[in-house]
Amino acid sequence: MTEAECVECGADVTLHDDLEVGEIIDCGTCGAELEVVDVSPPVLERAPELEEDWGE
Amino acid sequence: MTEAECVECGADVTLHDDLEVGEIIDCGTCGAELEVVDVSPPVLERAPELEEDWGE
Amino acid sequence: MSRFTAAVVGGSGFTGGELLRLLVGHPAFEVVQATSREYENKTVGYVHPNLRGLDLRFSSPEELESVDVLFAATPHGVSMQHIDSFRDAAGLVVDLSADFRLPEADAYDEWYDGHTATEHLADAEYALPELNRENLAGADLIAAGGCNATATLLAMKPLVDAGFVSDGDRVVVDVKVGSSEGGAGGGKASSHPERSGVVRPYAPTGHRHEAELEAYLGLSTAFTVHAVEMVRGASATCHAFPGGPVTKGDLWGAYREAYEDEPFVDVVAGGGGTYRYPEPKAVAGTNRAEVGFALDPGNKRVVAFGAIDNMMKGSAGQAVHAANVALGLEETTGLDQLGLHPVGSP
Amino acid sequence: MSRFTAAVVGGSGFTGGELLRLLVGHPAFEVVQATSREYENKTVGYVHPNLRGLDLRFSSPEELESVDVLFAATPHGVSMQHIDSFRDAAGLVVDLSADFRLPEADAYDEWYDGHTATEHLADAEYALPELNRENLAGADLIAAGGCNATATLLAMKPLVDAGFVSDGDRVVVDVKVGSSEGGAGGGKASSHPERSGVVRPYAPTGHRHEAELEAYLGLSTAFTVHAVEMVRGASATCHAFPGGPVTKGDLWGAYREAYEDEPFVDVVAGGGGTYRYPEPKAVAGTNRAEVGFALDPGNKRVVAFGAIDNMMKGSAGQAVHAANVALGLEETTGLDQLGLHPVGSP
Amino acid sequence: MSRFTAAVVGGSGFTGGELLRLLVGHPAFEVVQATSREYENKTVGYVHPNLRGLDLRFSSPEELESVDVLFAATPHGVSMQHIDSFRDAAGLVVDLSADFRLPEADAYDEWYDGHTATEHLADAEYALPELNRENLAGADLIAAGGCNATATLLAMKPLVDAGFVSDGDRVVVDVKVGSSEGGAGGGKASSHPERSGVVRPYAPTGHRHEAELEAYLGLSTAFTVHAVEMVRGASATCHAFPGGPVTKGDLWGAYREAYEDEPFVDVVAGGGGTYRYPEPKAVAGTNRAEVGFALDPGNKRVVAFGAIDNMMKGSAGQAVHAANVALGLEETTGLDQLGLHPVGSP
Amino acid sequence: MSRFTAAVVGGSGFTGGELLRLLVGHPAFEVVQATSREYENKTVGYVHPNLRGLDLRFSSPEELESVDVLFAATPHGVSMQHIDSFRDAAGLVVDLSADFRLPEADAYDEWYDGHTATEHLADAEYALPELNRENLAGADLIAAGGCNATATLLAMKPLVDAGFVSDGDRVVVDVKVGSSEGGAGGGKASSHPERSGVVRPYAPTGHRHEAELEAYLGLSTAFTVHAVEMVRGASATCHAFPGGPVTKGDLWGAYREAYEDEPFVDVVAGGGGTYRYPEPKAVAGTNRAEVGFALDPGNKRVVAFGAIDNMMKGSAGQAVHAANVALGLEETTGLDQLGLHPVGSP
Ligand SMILES: NC(=O)c1ccc[n+]([C@@H]2O[C@H](COP(=O)([O-])OP(=O)(O)OC[C@H]3O[C@@H](n4cnc5c(N)ncnc54)[C@H](OP(=O)(O)O)[C@@H]3O)[C@@H](O)[C@H]2O)c1
Ligand SMILES: NC(=O)c1ccc[n+]([C@@H]2O[C@H](COP(=O)([O-])OP(=O)(O)OC[C@H]3O[C@@H](n4cnc5c(N)ncnc54)[C@H](OP(=O)(O)O)[C@@H]3O)[C@@H](O)[C@H]2O)c1
Ligand SMILES: NC(=O)c1ccc[n+]([C@@H]2O[C@H](COP(=O)([O-])OP(=O)(O)OC[C@H]3O[C@@H](n4cnc5c(N)ncnc54)[C@H](OP(=O)(O)O)[C@@H]3O)[C@@H](O)[C@H]2O)c1
Ligand SMILES: NC(=O)c1ccc[n+]([C@@H]2O[C@H](COP(=O)([O-])OP(=O)(O)OC[C@H]3O[C@@H](n4cnc5c(N)ncnc54)[C@H](OP(=O)(O)O)[C@@H]3O)[C@@H](O)[C@H]2O)c1
Ligand SMILES: [Zn+2]
Ligand SMILES: [Zn+2]
Repeated sequence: MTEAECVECGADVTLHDDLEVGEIIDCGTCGAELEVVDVSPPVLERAPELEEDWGE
Repeated sequence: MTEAECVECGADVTLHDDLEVGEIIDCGTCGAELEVVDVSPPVLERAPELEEDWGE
Repeated sequence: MSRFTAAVVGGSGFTGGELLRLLVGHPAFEVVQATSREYENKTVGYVHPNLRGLDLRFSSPEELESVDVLFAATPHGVSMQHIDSFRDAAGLVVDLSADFRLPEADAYDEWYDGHTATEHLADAEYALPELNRENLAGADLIAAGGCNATATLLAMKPLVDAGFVSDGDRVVVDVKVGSSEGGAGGGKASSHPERSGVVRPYAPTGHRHEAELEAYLGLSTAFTVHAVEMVRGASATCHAFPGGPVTKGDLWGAYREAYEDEPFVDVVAGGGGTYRYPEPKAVAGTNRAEVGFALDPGNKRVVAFGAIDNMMKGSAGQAVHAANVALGLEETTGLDQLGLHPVGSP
Repeated sequence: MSRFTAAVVGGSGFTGGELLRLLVGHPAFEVVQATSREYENKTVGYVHPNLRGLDLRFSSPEELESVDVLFAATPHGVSMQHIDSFRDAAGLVVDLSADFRLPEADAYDEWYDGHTATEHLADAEYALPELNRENLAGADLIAAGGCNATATLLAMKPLVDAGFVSDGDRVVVDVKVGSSEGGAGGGKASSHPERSGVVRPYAPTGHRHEAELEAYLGLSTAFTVHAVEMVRGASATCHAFPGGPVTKGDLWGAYREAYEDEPFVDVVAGGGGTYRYPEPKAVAGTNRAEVGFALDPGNKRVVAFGAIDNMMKGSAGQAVHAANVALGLEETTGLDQLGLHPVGSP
Repeated sequence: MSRFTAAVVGGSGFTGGELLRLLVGHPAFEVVQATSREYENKTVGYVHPNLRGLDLRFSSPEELESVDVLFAATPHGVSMQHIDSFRDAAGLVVDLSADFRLPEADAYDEWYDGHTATEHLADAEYALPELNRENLAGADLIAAGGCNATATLLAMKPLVDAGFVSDGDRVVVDVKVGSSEGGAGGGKASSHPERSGVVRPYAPTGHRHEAELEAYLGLSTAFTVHAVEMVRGASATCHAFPGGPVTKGDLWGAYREAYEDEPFVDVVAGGGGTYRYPEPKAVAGTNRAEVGFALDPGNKRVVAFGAIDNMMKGSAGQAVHAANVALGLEETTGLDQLGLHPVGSP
Repeated sequence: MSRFTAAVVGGSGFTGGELLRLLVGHPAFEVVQATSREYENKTVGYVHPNLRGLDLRFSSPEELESVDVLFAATPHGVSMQHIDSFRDAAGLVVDLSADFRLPEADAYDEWYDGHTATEHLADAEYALPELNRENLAGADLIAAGGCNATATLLAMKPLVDAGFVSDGDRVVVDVKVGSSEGGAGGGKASSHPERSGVVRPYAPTGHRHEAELEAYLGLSTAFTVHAVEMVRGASATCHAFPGGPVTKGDLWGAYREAYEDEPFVDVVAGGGGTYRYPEPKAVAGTNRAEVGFALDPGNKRVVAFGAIDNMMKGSAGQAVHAANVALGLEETTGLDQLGLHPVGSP
């Protein structure tokens, strides 16, 4: 298992072994959705957010 | 029918004929509860409030 | 009374259904079309059980009838795209979306995803008669306000008009809304088990309705919107800090000044009984607004409240009200629904 | 249109408030009095926030005005006691309590605490026009039905009329009702924390409305009433076991026969969409009833449904409807409110 | 205490979440896997906010870990399809779906869409210990009951055991359920605005749980299920008509006989206070059942009530209870949650 | 583990019931007395249906047993009056009312109706361990915080500790609470029909909990409290305007610093999925708090959120937590309840 730093809150995020580019995982601390943009070494970015659409 | 001024919001309050000292009426405009403290001429005062008791 | 034909584009949605309810009971309107792509050819009552009695079927928005008034109750962006055909089909277009709410094209770049029909912006009038009555008569493009913006505008207008709050001042607006604000298409977070009983900060910051407050009251607001357990209703609590001293009498004066002649606004500010301040459930199903205030001398704060039905005064009711004004009808025509008491969580 | 003066005794209660809402919006009525002992001299809007606009104060029931129609919305036993003064004050008395609902004095001994004004029983007409229209014209004492009884009567009447269910048959009636049925005076069990979210068998057996079913449909029913989470609404699910074979077509025939000319009854029985069977929330705030059925061939069962707003079709609306008939007005006058969609738990 | 490893297939669903909640707090279990296709690699807390503290991510159901106990909380049909791999992965499989609930393959043809793994049916034990405790010890395939069936079985069992109701008798079962029964995937009718405040006959006739009543109590039932306003809870009101005379004492005897040694069943039948009969909100979040009865001598009827949390005693709690029995653990281990008072609409 | 005897004065009330629920499941406590004047000699289960299993009857508060810990859950003013006999009866008194919450007698004159037992004030420790852990060990008089204050204190503490908000700054606190806050004795405004579905400004200004914020964080707050539709839950939205620039990283740092070792506090601030910010329903029934924040750069605002169960973390849970600390027990003992998912409006 490897780790990477969450870009949102700075916590360590444990990564599973067969990590693939494009996968989305959530940070266990802040819950941010993170996209894997590179695997060796692992690099995470904030994934584009999918907001609930509230019309009003 | 006589009228008196609401001490809370300044609106005119229509008073019924057989007004008695101690009666409580509400202002038709602001809803304040007003106590009749004199009848001729009529004088109104804000009645002591009965709050819902929220313990917390 | 003169009679007008009307069409509702987006008639299967929530505010579209409200438009239909209002127009069906309106003595001056005759509904000739309600569109839906998903429910084409189904009866209106299939979707809206309260309109089972109505003998009308949904038709495609691709084939618009020619009418006196076209109401559009479609998601943001749709009216922009179809505004030419809407205006071809009808002399008066009343749009419930945000597409023509803001006066400046720039504002759409800042708050929305830009604007693709900017040439119509100058024609558009903001629907809220309490703010813009004088410009509605004879208008031919009307934009109904946002529901949270409407609750806030009505709550704050007297304070701005009376000069108690002014330009530089920052007002905190804490809004509570019902689930119908999300429209009929709701996703997972809108499912009953997940959405029930929440106090959920769904728009903690950056709410688009700040733009309407800026545009129509010149007010800087810091908005936070919470989803709470109700279907209908928007309630704005506005925390304002006037520069100088203000009394209860001043406040009563300001609110009376603003609303004593308004047919749809009640001032509710601390009387007796159970209902002492504005509450959305008291106005659910109606075009009424309750506004009010409380004075907090210790904090030099005025708390202003506005409570409406988001789909009525906050959208479809406001739209019909504005159309009444635009067409020269008595303002309250077709809008005399009374609220219910008691009522649960409407 | 002829105009009538009206008084509401018990105007501060729940159904009294509904009467006021209806009469205020009714073109043929003028409300001249609303009584309350507790709120004497307070404005009607103090108690009923939806009627803030009304310029009327509660007065004492001791001093009744002389009016054309007196509506009484008082607890059981009160009308009995005051019926002479009520009838002195008004040519037409419409009572919402159970005091004049049953035709026979004996029934009051069996189901209630006896009757103290039995001499008026013969004058009283049961208010539900769908059952008793022909006797209402010109009546001068009218008794509005019980809300659970009304929902059940409307659901079952077509089955009885068509002969699918008859005398000896035992029908199980499982009712679900909202909290407004308990009236404004609720005790501890009606407090919000205790009453919220319940499915509470509050009248598991021996419900008094069985007497109305017996009296007006000749039907033996085994009633169980549950309090559920809503404020307005009564929904009756009637499990009937016809002696012989019945088809869906037969059932549609029976319900259509019973209700196709009725202005306030919709038959809703298994169509498409979300609202396939009667639901109280679709009729909340209105005088409408939804009735329907489902066929269970495996169990040789017909399930009949009736959904109403307990305070409207189940009480105040029914009362005004009956008064319209009695006074020779168009039946639907003042009763054209439409339900809301979407709506939460009204 | 011996410890067992556990996996939850369908861990992102509603009952899967309940299984996780129970197993995480269970001293004899260690959760090593929770599957979800949609949320693969996301933390369990992403879906279940009450389990934020849990350090576990969803993994694919394609790659099952080898465990002592595999719990499956998947929609009908899934377990049937994967039963071989489930049983390969674990010595004990506990399935929450209907796939192994009925003893006979024929019944699946009648009530469901047939069965594709009939060779396992003979191995399956029905999970409800109150009915089937003696066969659970050492079982290696367990099928948790249906939630409506469970509420009904518990309510009726004492009447059947005591001989008050028997074979030929037709019992009317009128059920009220919360929205979590529909699972996490809900569609339009489950959206908050449409689902709120309903009394909606969602399964008016022909409910599949009739099959379980037939299979495990030998009872013919005429089921009708209503969706009502709550998220958790199933409440069954059973209207039974015993052949001969029955007294309250007889009924107390029957219920006490059935349940006095049962750790999870309380008999609640007409005492004092606010909570006199079984109510689902009193048991929400727990594995408890409240059962009770009322006697209606006039109608020769017994009304039997059963109230449970559909996801707990009606599913995940029952599953863990059965696993405890099967594994030789103290029955109540990990299942000692108490209900809440007051509580709204849980 | 050492064991302690406990008494609950006010055991028939809402927070008294919660204390009983917690103590009954707590391995270190044995409940020997629960008082109620109204329900003297009735079983605890008569009032609290979730505690039907408990073999204990209410007794009079006039005859207190001698115990290790006495918990008082009585209305304001009662503990003040009886504090001498409470302290005679028990070595440790934990009071849930406001009577010993504020350090200075003066504050009682300002915010309450004065204080009649000021000699005990110096002994009292504020119960919230996140603020006052170091002073609780060995305390013999503990005062549980106000529920709205607790939600706010937990939300704001990290901002104060990190220096983002300081003394002179005015923070707007907009609170939403459930009906259980009013206690079991509720009047008319708390009846189900009137209280359902509200967004009701019940304490628009001048809320007494401002005093606790001042006392324990040195913070000036402008409080407004709204009753909303739920039974359990308090949610504080705090609008703060830091003097200088703050980043999301700064905020995460501050909250992590404050709470990473706290067993009962989760930071929830804008992740993915449905539950992105603190929500009271996720912690209902538990001693957990969710806190979080959102950054509004445009308005130079930080919105801080705190969500708790008013009767648990906001009262009875906090009390037991503090007692654990005072008695040297593991802090989480008896407080490991998990929240429910999904759950409606608990
Ligand atoms: N809900 C509120 O409280 C509220 C308050 C204020 C303002 N508004 C505004 O009112 C508008 C409607 O909101 P709503 O809540 O009623 O939404 P909704 O329930 O989702 O309904 C949207 C309607 O638009 C139709 N529609 C969607 N896309 C379309 C397209 N491309 N062309 C034609 N018709 C289309 C839909 O029907 P088909 O897809 O079947 O065609 C449906 O009838 C939105 O702009 C919203 O911002 C809503
Ligand atoms: N609620 C329903 O859904 C429903 C449905 C069908 C039928 N009903 C029937 O309608 C009647 C009223 O029910 P409700 O729910 O409206 O009751 P409610 O809310 O309790 O109101 C009762 C009203 O009667 C007045 N009142 C009480 N005792 C009186 C007396 N001795 N003399 C004069 N006035 C008196 C009360 O005002 P003061 O005490 O201030 O004078 C109040 O205005 C009942 O008979 C009920 O059975 C109700
Ligand atoms: N809800 C209740 O009250 C209740 C009561 C009694 C019994 N039950 C039974 O319990 C079972 C689960 O119900 P629920 O309400 O928890 O359903 P749910 O919320 O819809 O959850 C279904 C779960 O199954 C997974 N899943 C779906 N299709 C799958 C497949 N083909 N292979 C593997 N996993 C699959 C889903 O996750 P992914 O799609 O992400 O893999 C999800 O985790 C059902 O059989 C139901 O009848 C439910
Ligand atoms: N509810 C909340 O969410 C909450 C949150 C934080 C703090 N609190 C505080 O906790 C305390 C209790 O609140 P609650 O909501 O649980 O109140 P409650 O439900 O009204 O209960 C009050 C209890 O006190 C007893 N009691 C009343 N007067 C008494 C007296 N003079 N002597 C002895 N016992 C008396 C009552 O029983 P009998 O009358 O039968 O004796 C009852 O058991 C209050 O101080 C409140 O401010 C409550
Ligand atoms: Zn993170
Ligand atoms: Zn006034």
